[in-house]
Amino acid sequence: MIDVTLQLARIVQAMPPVPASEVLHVSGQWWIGFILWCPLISLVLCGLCAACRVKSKLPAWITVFSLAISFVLTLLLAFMDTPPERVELFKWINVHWDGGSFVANFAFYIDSLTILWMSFVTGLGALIALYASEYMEPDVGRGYARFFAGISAFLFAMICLVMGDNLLMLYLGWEGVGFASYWLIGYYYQKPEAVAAAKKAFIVNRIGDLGLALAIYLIWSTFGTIQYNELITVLDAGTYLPVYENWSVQAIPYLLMLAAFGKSAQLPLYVWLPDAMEGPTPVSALIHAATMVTAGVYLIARMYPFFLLAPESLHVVAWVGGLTALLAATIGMAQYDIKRIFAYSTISQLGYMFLGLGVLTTYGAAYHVFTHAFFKAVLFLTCGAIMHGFAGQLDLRKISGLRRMKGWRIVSWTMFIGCLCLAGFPLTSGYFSKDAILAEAFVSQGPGFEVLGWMAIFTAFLTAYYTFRVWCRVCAGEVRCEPGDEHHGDDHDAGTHGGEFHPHAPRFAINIVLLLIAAGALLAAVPYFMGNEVEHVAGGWVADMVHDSTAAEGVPGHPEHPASALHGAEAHHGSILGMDPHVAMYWISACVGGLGLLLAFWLHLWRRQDADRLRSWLLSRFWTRWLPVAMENKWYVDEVYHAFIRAPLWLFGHIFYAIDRYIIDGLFVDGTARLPRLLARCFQPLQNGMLQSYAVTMAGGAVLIALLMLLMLQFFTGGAVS
Amino acid sequence: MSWLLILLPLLGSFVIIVSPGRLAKQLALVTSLVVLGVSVAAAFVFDGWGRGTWELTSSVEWVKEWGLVLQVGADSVSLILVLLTTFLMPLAILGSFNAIKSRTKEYYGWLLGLQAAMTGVFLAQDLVLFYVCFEFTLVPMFFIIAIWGSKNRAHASVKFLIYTFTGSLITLAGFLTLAWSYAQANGGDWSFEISALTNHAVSALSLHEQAWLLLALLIGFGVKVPLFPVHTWLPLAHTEAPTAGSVVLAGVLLKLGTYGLYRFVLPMCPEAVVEWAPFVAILSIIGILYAALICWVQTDVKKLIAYSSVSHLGFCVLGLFALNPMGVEGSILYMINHGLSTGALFFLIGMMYERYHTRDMGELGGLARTMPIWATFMVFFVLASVGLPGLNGFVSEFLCLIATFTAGGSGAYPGVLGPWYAAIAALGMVLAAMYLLIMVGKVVFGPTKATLRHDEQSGLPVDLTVREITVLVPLAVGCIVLGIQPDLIIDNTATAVADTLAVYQDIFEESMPGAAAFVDTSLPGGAR
Amino acid sequence: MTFQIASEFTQVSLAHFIIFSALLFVVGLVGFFTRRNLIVMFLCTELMFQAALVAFVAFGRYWFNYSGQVFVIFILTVAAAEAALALALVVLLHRRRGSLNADDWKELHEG
Amino acid sequence: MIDKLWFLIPELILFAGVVVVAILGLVHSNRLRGWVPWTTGLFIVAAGISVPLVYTAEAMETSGLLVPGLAAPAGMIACIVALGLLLLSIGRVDQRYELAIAQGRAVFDPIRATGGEFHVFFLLSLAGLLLVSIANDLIWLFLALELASLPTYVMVAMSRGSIRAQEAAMKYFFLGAMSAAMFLYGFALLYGATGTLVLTEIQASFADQIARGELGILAIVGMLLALLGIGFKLAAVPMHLYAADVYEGASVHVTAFLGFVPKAAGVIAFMILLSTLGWADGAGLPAPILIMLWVVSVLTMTLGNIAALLQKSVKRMLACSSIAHSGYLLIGIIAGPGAGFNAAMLYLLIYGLGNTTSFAVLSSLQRGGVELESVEDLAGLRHKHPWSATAMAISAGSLLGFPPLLGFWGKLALFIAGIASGRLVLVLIAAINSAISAWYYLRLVGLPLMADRNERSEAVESIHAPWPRLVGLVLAGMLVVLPVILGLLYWMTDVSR
Repeated sequence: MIDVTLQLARIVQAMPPVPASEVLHVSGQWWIGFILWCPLISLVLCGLCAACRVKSKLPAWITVFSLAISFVLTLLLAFMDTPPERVELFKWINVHWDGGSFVANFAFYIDSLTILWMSFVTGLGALIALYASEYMEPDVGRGYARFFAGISAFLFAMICLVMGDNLLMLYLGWEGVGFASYWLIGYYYQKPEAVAAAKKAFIVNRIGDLGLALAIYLIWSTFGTIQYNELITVLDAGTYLPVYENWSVQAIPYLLMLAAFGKSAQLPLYVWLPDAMEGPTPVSALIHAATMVTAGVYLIARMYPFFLLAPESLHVVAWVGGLTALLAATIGMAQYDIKRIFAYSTISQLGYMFLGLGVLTTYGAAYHVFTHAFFKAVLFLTCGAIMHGFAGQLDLRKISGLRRMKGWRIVSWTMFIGCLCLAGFPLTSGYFSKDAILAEAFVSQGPGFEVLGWMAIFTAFLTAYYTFRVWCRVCAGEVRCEPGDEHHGDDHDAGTHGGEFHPHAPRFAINIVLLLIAAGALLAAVPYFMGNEVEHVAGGWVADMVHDSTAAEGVPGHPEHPASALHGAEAHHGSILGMDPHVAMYWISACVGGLGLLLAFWLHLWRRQDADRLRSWLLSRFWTRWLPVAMENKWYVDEVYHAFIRAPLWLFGHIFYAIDRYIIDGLFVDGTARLPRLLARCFQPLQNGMLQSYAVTMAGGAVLIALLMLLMLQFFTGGAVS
Repeated sequence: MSWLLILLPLLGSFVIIVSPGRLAKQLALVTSLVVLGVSVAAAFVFDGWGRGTWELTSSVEWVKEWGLVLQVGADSVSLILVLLTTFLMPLAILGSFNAIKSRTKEYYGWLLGLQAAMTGVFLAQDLVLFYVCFEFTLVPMFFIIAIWGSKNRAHASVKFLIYTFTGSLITLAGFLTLAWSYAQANGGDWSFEISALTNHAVSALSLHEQAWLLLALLIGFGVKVPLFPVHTWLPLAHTEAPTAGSVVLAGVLLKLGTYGLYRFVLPMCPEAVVEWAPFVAILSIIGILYAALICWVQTDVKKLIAYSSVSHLGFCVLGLFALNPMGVEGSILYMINHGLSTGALFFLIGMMYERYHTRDMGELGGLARTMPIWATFMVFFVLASVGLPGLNGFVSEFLCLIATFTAGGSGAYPGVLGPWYAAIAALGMVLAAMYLLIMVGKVVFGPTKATLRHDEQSGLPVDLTVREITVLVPLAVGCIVLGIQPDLIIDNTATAVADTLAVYQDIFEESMPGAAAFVDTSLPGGAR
Repeated sequence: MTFQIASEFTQVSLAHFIIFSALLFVVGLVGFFTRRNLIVMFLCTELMFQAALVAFVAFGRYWFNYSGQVFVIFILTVAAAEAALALALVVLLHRRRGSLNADDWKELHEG
Repeated sequence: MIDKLWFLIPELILFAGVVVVAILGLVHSNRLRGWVPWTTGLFIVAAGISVPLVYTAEAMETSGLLVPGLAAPAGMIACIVALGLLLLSIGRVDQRYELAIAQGRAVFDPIRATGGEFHVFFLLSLAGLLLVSIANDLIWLFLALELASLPTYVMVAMSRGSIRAQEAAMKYFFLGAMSAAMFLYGFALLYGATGTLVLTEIQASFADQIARGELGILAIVGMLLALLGIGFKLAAVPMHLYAADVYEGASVHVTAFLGFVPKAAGVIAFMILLSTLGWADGAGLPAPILIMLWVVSVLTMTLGNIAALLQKSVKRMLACSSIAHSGYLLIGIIAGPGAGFNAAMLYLLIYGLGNTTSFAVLSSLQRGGVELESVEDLAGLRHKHPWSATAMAISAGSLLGFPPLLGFWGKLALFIAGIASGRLVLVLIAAINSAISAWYYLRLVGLPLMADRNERSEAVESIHAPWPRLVGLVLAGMLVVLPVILGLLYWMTDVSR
């Protein structure tokens, strides 16, 4: 219990907060707004195209063009290298009253973290839109414009999320991307699975949004503002008052966590992401792999100071991340649908990122977000190309030897690059970014962090295995394929020309995008070696970017990094097997990755029958039978949710409806309404038509009234007549 | 001008009754457009924007012995609600052009009569005039449901009328008791002027008396809102009412209840409100969750939307009883927003019903394919209703909830609710997404049902006509504009709301000294 | 008081008259309830009127003014008018149904 | 004494009318006989005009009446409503016989014709009502009440040839006689308690007794008996049992009359009698009487309303509704002189207009030459008679007290008066009763305006004479428009003037 008066005295004495204008220069760079407006304009134009039933690729070009402009502007912003900056666009919600106000304007808050995120969001957005211009070709004139409108809407929302100046802008983007995701997952709206998946995504995300909303309420109650710059000022000055006893500050990180776990598909809210693969593949690549799902990481990075107020919350983040990574990897191992495997892999990699956040390396998490965006995009896009070419076939048992087919070389080799990165093959981008996280798990002190570290290493092994399981099955081996039975587009019959199936290989747009992004995936290792303008901080350009932002305290080596604060700036190194974790980790993860890769090559390329044999061996043992079954059935998490959340609520719905109809309406309302009638029936026999009966009743009634009068008189006046 | 707003629709209604039937709809549309014009003009000459004053006032002496003076006038809040009414009415009329084929004269006559009554409620400055208009709204609605409704219309209309009539009679008794108390204090001079009675109620009534007054008012307005557990007339009435009836019912009539809470309950019995706000809040929260879960298991689309109104209005009441400016502003916004988005949803369902003659989700499906324009609007308004940021529903819901959350009582933001109220109510957000998206998934998306036949006799094309689009576009524009510029309403009503809440500041300051001062000095939010 | 001459032992006071009139009223009332013949029933109402009449006379004597007696004259007149009406009605009813039993007339009823 | 006679001018006009009409009704010429209702109307108008001229405020001040303000409003209300009642009976009185004569199927026989007599009794009863309002002693009050009710017995008996009318008359008469004996006995006890018959002196005596704190049991019992007996005229519980049967049995134009004139006489008699006992020097009613009235009021409105819910016959339904309205009227009476009596008088007028409207509509319709019986007969009335259907709906709305119709303002006045006299619970019960009454009044709104026609109602047609229909429409119009001049109505019915 905080002594309120003391607190008040402290607050009154505290320095008034520094006006915002002194910390941040509110510049009027007129073109900054266009980063946001471009997708919006594109959205409107695509909408118009849809309304006018444009039968050309116009919407795609509009989108690609406008996203490209956004990207260029973002780069411009990055090169200007400005200090944190606020750009106000227009007023949104302002409630002022005597003694306070609630302000949330449409404004940008631009620091290096923003730019880091914006760079890959807009860049990949433009590229994937280009890819989709070809991928969605069969739908020209039908859903084409709708699709690109969705992409534009997504980018608009994502930019709001990343660039927003306050938590409400973030919330706008947060729900906006959720909606865009709903829109695009449900793109094939005639497919019940797609509709269900879209719905599930939106609803599960809403649960996360609930956490964000509550966090915003709590932050505003405690700090009196939701603008980042002011929040940081108040936080630094320590002039906030935990309104609700002392739990308000402690609760903020947990609520934010709920939001982040929803959006970034972590335990226990990850279930929507695999289903979201019902959407067109470019959507999976852009939204459900590269950008949107990293919003949770962004949120925690952005609000890192709040997590540091309650450091235990970070331990939770770490554990949830680690467990999710492991769980998703085990499920991914046992799936046959390529896209699903990559979906689980995304969940798993996101788990790494949260692990990174939890073990106090925002830089590691951010770097992994950055690299993951590229290589996972590549993987999904190659998936898309396969799907596009094989009429929706995604079962890795049904396609083989892709790299030897005509026109599929670029696809299979870019996929190989993506797989290498994902598996953390030495010297690829994924290798460095994963190391930054894994090593820090051994450095940071926390409950069971070492176990967590080893778990993550084991997960890395699984990752390498399932990644190359896909590649070996699909791209290598004998040449064989069966077309899928699904058609994309509304209901056109692409690919099946008169019974004989010809896979159609990707053309220019898809190939060029694949090459560009694959190059990006490889080059994403470069920032690790460049930059480092800041002292004490290793990790290159990304570390610099994070260091200049609100998440700076999570960068190892930062003077206010909790570990540094504890042990001094230099002495934050822990150890793994008696070595410096960062050094050791290079070797360990290289070995582990290599092992996984070899296992995959063995089971799925060289001796494919061994894989089946292993499976049937596992199935035949009573003690191990559950393992493959459970893994293939995704550990029955969906079923558990259905049984423990959805079904009870549904039941409650029915019970309440019954209560509403029969008890509240039937018994109380209609029953009350029936009372007068019932009463009337009691009195009706008096009206029997007999003259003398009336006379008796009248006289009797008179006597009754007289008696009643006496009784009431007794009651009211105690019997005194007058 | 205020009188013009009330009397013009009445005049129009009269003209329609005496003119030939085939002109009825055109006449009605023209009248409502003229009224819209007048209301817009009124908004321009209105001087009370951003100030708490009553403008456009005018009064007519009536019965001196009872102190009956017919007084009208508008402050910013009422004028905004009047604008909502005049804005929705042409759309409601335009939306019924095809649906109403029998007894058109009476139909449009009643609609305009309804408009007059609703406008009267918002403009009344005199309790008796308020009550008369408040009650009279029931009559046109009763006829509209009973004559042009669907199968179970007789039961629905009678239930609607008697339920709300009963509630408001008790409110009337409360009003009269208050007026009597005023008369006693003023040497037997009766007055029904709202401001005079409000001042009297605040200054002269004891906590006990205020509590009784609160109860009386709450019964009448609570039925109208409708608050759980007196909501059961609403789903029935909505389901049976013709489209325009549902639109006006959801759009404006329910707002009479919340307006009543805002105009009478909050200012008249502040001490009792402070005492009982948690109770009302709990009722609203139960309503939010309970109705949302019921929505989930509905098969009739219209009934679903009807129950969703119960759920949504719960937020509105919650905001009011947060007793701080954010909540009340949020609540006022909610009144408007719910009118726009739910009104539009009822329009959309009506348009679909005219074509397919079913509202059963089991029979509908995949309408996005056959009616893409309709489907687009449907999804849009569902999102507005769900509270997607950027659209209107979000702002109001957010403000109501954050206000409830912060109204915790210890320290900076005084109030009697608190985080738990908001946290539980916020579950309604999740549930809203659930039931609305399930509905959309079943009706708009999915495979097109082969059994679904478009009725050729309806005289309507498969997708929406220009007329129908004309009905929906203004609503959609409204949703977007209020979604990104809620300040249009917030700024303009801020002072009026502050005046209403001033009395609470005193109460809280008494019970929690030093509470408000804290915000001024220390927080950036308080610094401006 | 003039009544005191009746007997030395039986002092007839106001109370006696009131009780008598009340009894008369009750007798009329009970007769009205129990007798089925319309004419007898009418006579019973007349009995009730006479009860009031007795009371008026007694009270007039008690208060020593003539108001009560004046009222009695009017009561007699009204009773006569009622009797005329009653007889006309009885004749009419008897013509319609050939019976004067009150229980025969119960066409108008409910329940 | 001269003053008193001067006061009788309105009644004398009515008595003159009685003579003229009685003679006119026996004339062989069909055309002259056709003038009977109009002549009656003329005398009613004349009486109505004379009322405000005779009962001026100055004249009343010196009148020595107990409640001097009652006469003018009562007279005006009575004459206005009576005019409506008269007009709605045109074409109904002696309907078949007059039709047969007009068609040449019968010749005029003064013995068989009852048209003249109906109007004679109409005027006599009306005169009785007017006399009640200027009663200054108990004899007068008794005679006036009898004058108001005796003619109605005859009117019921001869209203139509049906055996049901005679049964109704029988019940009405016998129970009426019993109630008359009851209040007469009550009067006797009041005389016994005070020693005088003059109302002002009775009041003085009671005031004296109350001041000395020795208000005897005699006074209370007397007042109780008197009120219960007069309650018969009001159809107040428990003296209400006759109402439904009699209203159903009598012909519709007589029912309409029964619904207003005896009730008005009863209300006014209540006011006068109660003024002797209560409200002197700012005090209220003695507790026993107050309690008794309170109980009677609650029971009357409640039993009336719930009984109406079950009715299938229109007239029975309206009978029950009129019982309920007596209960509402008692609120005003309980509230006492000033606001309460004013409200009761205003309500009397408004109820009279509303009730007359609905009976006028019923009177204008027939089915196979017989008046309407079942509520269902009104179903789909709008198809053939849209305006009558509307008038019916408006009258039902007004009786229900739905704003902005006239009925609402009457109820508002009563509620205000009730609350101002501290009877909040009573007002709440009345409010709930209003809500209950909505069930059956809505049937009168819904059936004519919304329901489809059924087999029975297809045969419904309007009667030959246009006047009942016209009265219905005009009165319905008034129910809508009169709230505009509510102030004038209020002034007109102001008792405390």
